[in-house]
Amino acid sequence: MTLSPEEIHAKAKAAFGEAVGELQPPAKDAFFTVTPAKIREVCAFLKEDPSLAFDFLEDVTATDHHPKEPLIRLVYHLFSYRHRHGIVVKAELPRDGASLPSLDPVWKAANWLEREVYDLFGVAFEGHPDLRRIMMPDDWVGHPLRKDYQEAGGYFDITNVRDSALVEFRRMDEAVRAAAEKSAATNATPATPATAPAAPAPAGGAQVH
Amino acid sequence: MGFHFANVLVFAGAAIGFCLGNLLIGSLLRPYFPSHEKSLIYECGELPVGEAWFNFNPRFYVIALIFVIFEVEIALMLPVALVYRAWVTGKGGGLAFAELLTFTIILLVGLVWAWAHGDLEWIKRIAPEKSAPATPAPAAQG
Amino acid sequence: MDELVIQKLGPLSDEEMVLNMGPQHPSTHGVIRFVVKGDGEVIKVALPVVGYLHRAIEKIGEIVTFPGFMPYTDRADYLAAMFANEGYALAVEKLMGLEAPPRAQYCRAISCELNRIASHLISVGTMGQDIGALTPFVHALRERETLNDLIEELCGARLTYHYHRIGGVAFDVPDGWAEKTLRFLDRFERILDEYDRLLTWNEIYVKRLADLGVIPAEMAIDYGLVGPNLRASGVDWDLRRDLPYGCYRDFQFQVPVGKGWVGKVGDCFDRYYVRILEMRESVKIVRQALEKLPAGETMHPKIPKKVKPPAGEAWARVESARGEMGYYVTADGVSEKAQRVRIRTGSYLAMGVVEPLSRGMMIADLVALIASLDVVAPEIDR
Amino acid sequence: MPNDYAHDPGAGATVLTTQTSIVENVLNLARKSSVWFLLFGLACCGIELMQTGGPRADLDRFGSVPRATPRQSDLMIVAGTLTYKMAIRCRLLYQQMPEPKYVLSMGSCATCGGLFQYSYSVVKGVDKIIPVDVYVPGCPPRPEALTEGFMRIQDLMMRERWKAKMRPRTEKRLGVQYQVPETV
Amino acid sequence: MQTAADQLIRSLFHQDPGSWPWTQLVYLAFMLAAGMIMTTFAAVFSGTLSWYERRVAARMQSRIGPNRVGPAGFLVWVADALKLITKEDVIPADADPILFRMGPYFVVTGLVLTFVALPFGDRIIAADMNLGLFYILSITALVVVGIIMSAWSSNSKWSLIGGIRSAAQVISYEIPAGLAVMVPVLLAGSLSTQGIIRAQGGPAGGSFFEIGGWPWNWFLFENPMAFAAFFIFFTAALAEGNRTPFDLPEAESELVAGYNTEYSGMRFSYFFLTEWANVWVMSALGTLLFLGGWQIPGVASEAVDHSGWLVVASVLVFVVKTLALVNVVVWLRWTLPRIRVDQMMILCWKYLVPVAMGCVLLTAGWIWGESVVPVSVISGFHLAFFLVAGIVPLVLFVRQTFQNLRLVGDRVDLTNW
Repeated sequence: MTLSPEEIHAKAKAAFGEAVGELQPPAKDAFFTVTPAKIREVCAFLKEDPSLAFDFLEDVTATDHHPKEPLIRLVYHLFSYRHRHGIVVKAELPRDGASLPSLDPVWKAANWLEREVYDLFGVAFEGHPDLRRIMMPDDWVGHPLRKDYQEAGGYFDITNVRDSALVEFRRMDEAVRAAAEKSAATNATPATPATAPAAPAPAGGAQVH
Repeated sequence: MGFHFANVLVFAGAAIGFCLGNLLIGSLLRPYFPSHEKSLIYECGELPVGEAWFNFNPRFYVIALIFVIFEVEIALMLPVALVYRAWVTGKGGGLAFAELLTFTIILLVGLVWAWAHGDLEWIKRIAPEKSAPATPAPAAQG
Repeated sequence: MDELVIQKLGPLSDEEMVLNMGPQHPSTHGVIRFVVKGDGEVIKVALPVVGYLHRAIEKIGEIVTFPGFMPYTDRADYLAAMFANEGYALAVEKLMGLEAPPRAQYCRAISCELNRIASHLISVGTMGQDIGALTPFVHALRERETLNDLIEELCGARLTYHYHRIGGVAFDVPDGWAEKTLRFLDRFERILDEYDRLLTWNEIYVKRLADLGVIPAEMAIDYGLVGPNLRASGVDWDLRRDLPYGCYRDFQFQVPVGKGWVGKVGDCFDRYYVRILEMRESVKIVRQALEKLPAGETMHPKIPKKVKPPAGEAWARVESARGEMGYYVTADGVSEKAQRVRIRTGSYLAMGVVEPLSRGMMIADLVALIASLDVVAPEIDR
Repeated sequence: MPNDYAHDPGAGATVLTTQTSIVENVLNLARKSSVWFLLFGLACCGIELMQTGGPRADLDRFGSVPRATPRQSDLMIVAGTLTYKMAIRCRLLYQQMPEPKYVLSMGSCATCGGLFQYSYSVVKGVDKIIPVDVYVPGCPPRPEALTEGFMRIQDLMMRERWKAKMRPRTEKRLGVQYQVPETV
Repeated sequence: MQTAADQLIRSLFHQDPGSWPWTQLVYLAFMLAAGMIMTTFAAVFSGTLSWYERRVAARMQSRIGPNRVGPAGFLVWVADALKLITKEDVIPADADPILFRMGPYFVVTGLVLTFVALPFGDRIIAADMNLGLFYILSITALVVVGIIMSAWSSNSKWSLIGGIRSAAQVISYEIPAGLAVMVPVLLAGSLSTQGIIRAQGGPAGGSFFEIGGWPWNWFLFENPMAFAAFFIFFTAALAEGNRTPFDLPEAESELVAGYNTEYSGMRFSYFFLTEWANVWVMSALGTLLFLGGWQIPGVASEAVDHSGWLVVASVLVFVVKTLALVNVVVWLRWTLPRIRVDQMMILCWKYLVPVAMGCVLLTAGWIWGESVVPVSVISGFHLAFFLVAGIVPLVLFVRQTFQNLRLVGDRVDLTNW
């Protein structure tokens, strides 16, 4: 039987009391907040209780609220195929040293979803079987989806700077001229300097229009 | 006879000459810019982990042994096959057929034995690795 | 570089080897890498390594404006860009509290279903190619060309459509387009029959795929599989029918569910054949939609130049070609930019199922398994 | 000065000329008519690359077939967005290709980062890591555009001196050594 | 060829080849010429076939295929060869340098050596060995040795897996191939390739429809066991030639490029050459063993021996039959999926080997039985069996083809070829 968010929240509240916060905006995607330390118990209850039966963990993600409040909110979207109802569960964590229990024992889907949150937000999941970076290379510094993430200047010897094409082309012309002058000086033949700068490798960088 | 098998040698020479000649012509024409990265083993853009020269699984040897047995059988049966029609027309048909039959049946029994013994199974499905006891799955309610 | 994955494989015995399959490999479907620990051809375990196409689309969602993010959703799933468009449009519309006009919804459904056919064509074609049949793939490309022409006439692009906009669709259906589409659909149904004759019921093909990579229904749900992969496991669930969005409640169509046609329910063949059947259903839907196409506007009249939804967060999902695609968009009501855009994709979680399934498979089986899951790299990495 | 090949036309090719001898013509013609490209689709452009090999555009007409291993490829079509994580692999693949080799940068992402140039994980153009011969713009380029770019590669092949191919390739980084094309 | 050389010595130098001291030199020159012709033939044929296969595949896939170089793109293989010659030759540092270089030589040598005993027509054969078939069966193993050598020496895991697959596949399919070959040997009572072809010519002195290479004289329609043996042989030959559906050693979608992953330039082209020329070898073997070889319908083989024009005709007949089989091989390659390695082994050991053994035994029994039945009954049976096993499937096939075309709503379109 499909339950409304209010009924779902009431059941969770009855089972866990203080650990489960109030139901917020009752109109749109309704969510309630759970104490981070209790998240696994609450979620296991939501999955196991036959009238709730949230068998499908749709999504785990996080939001960073950096300049306004020093919080990272974990967002769990749950759904029940059996009863066709959904709920959003949130957990608030401090930005520094964010950590909470992993949901991997409850839903296997949490494994990869939590790895992504760990990689991009730097939230540690206790009891996660395989907590490695997933999107970024292992030696990447920082967690890119945090609001205060500062890009490094590149990766190994690859810069992340690209000059304007005009600047580069001007530099190329300079180089062509310099090379022509150099070859004119060494060869001292009158034929080369006049023709050399004329064609800066026309087919070489040919763009297709 | 000598002519026939001299042919084999000469053909082999021609084949090797063909390969060598093309490579020699190529060596005059082709560029050669060695570099460290170029001489690395290709593995889909990754650096290979370990060598490819590891121990083969013993099942290869079993297949090879079965092969040898049957190949020898073919080698022994071909001369019989060659003269079989002559035997039959020479009124020795029944005997020749019986000989062929006996020989093959012995081998068939061998094949059946290898079959029953499971040696013909190319890949014996390996059992999934048991999860290490050091990390027991916590609260596996799902 | 990332060596942690090699460490995770643990020590190797004499007969074992570590094999990198990907990121450049003909059958990993984009830049995905599998680190295979195997004994000869038999795989002990295959660990997927992803992220080679992580283009930071979610971060860009926080940098650009709401309508400005729409082209990026195209790139989040280039094979089924219409669904990515639609999901984002639905999420922002939900935030703004409005709904696209009926004609726009029909245009959305038509374009999405055509796109589903195009996407599934690539899926079944590459499946054939990975099994070694090279011709069906090119036949799929041939049909896709016609389909691309149709979609191009509709929205001006072949691959990255940017057709669905917040509040409607960009262009109305051009004149004479419906007839062309119907002609194509007639031909396409016959081509699907030929597909069955050429590939589906080929003895070798069936033997290669039957009972391979079986995903039971509980496992599929537990691992968060969606779409055709979920339905192939016998779970009768389709957002279009069960939680209809847009105009889908106006159409009559079946939801194909894996029946174990040649083996167990949820094997690779089921995942393949469910897609073939879904293409047939899509043909039906497009026919009905073209028939019922209502008159009216294709864009909501109240969409402002600067989209600035009220504060809040919305979760919208569509039944994409790769299953449920969810968008989680939050707005603070002040800025024209989203605070957070999250794309929940089917391929990402489908990759999670490879590791448990790969144990005891052979390399050729792994190739078939990946193909049957129909993963596409940008949907995994975003 | 950035240590890369950006905006360096001809960086991938050796010295070009407008005059070739008959033997060079034959060799160049052969090379042009048998361009085997590395099967290497990175992102969206990879699909258009497949379509280009498909029935309508059909790269096989030019005698061009995909090869799965870099050892047998002449042309690397970098089709799609190159991330930092992939860039290292891409460079290794390029380095493992035997000479003579060519690179076609397909799509805006491969050319300069394109739509994704403000993202933290995308290389701003494949010419930051390997020299590129032909850039094909588009997001993604249509098969017709790719075919055109492919024919530009063929033009480039027709204008090569065999001797220049035999010489070890110089480090052609802009401003360090840029060779003037030999003109008539 | 020896007789031709002897004749030349007699007519040109007016010497007796038995006693003339330079005979051996003339022989050597002849052999060398034959060797070079055969090597060139292998190279040219494989090139042509590569072009042909690309064109056919393109038509099957609604494409055009190579059409830029030469007429209808025919010279594309020359371009490929020239390009590969001028391509850099990479030898990985971790590879075994000697074996890595030797592999291609073995492969090409193994291929060219099969041409020693492979006929092209009546008396058009390098050396008509009395052990010809046995020789061909054994010498093809050199190709496998070369493949394993190059696979192992590459030190690449993709190559190695390809090599292992190749080894397992080729040695396994050697057994059914050998057993299937035994059926024509039993029927012909000869191991010489020419002898086997001559045995498929109908009774000497018969009427027009009894002598020569009529289909009902072929070993294919000799008896049901021979019919089965042909398909066993063809399957095994496909496997030994690494052709689809048995192209596991170089399965592109699984093993990148299989055993030749690390090879570039000219060395790679040798594998390329061998693979395609092997198609000729397997098709020619199928032709000579089961399809009547060069026998011209209605002409006794003795008549062919005495006429130059008939020899040319016999070559044509042989080539046409072989190319028909080549066509089938190409057609299979672009239609069928690839089977898996364990299925490949199961197919070989559990199906083909026992059936082939049964074929051999039953054929032996059949021959025994034939010796007691009147000749007219036998030839009548041949005709009837030809109708049942040859004509009926052909008619069904054509019908099915047209039915499929009608279902798709397409037409046969041979324009723009």
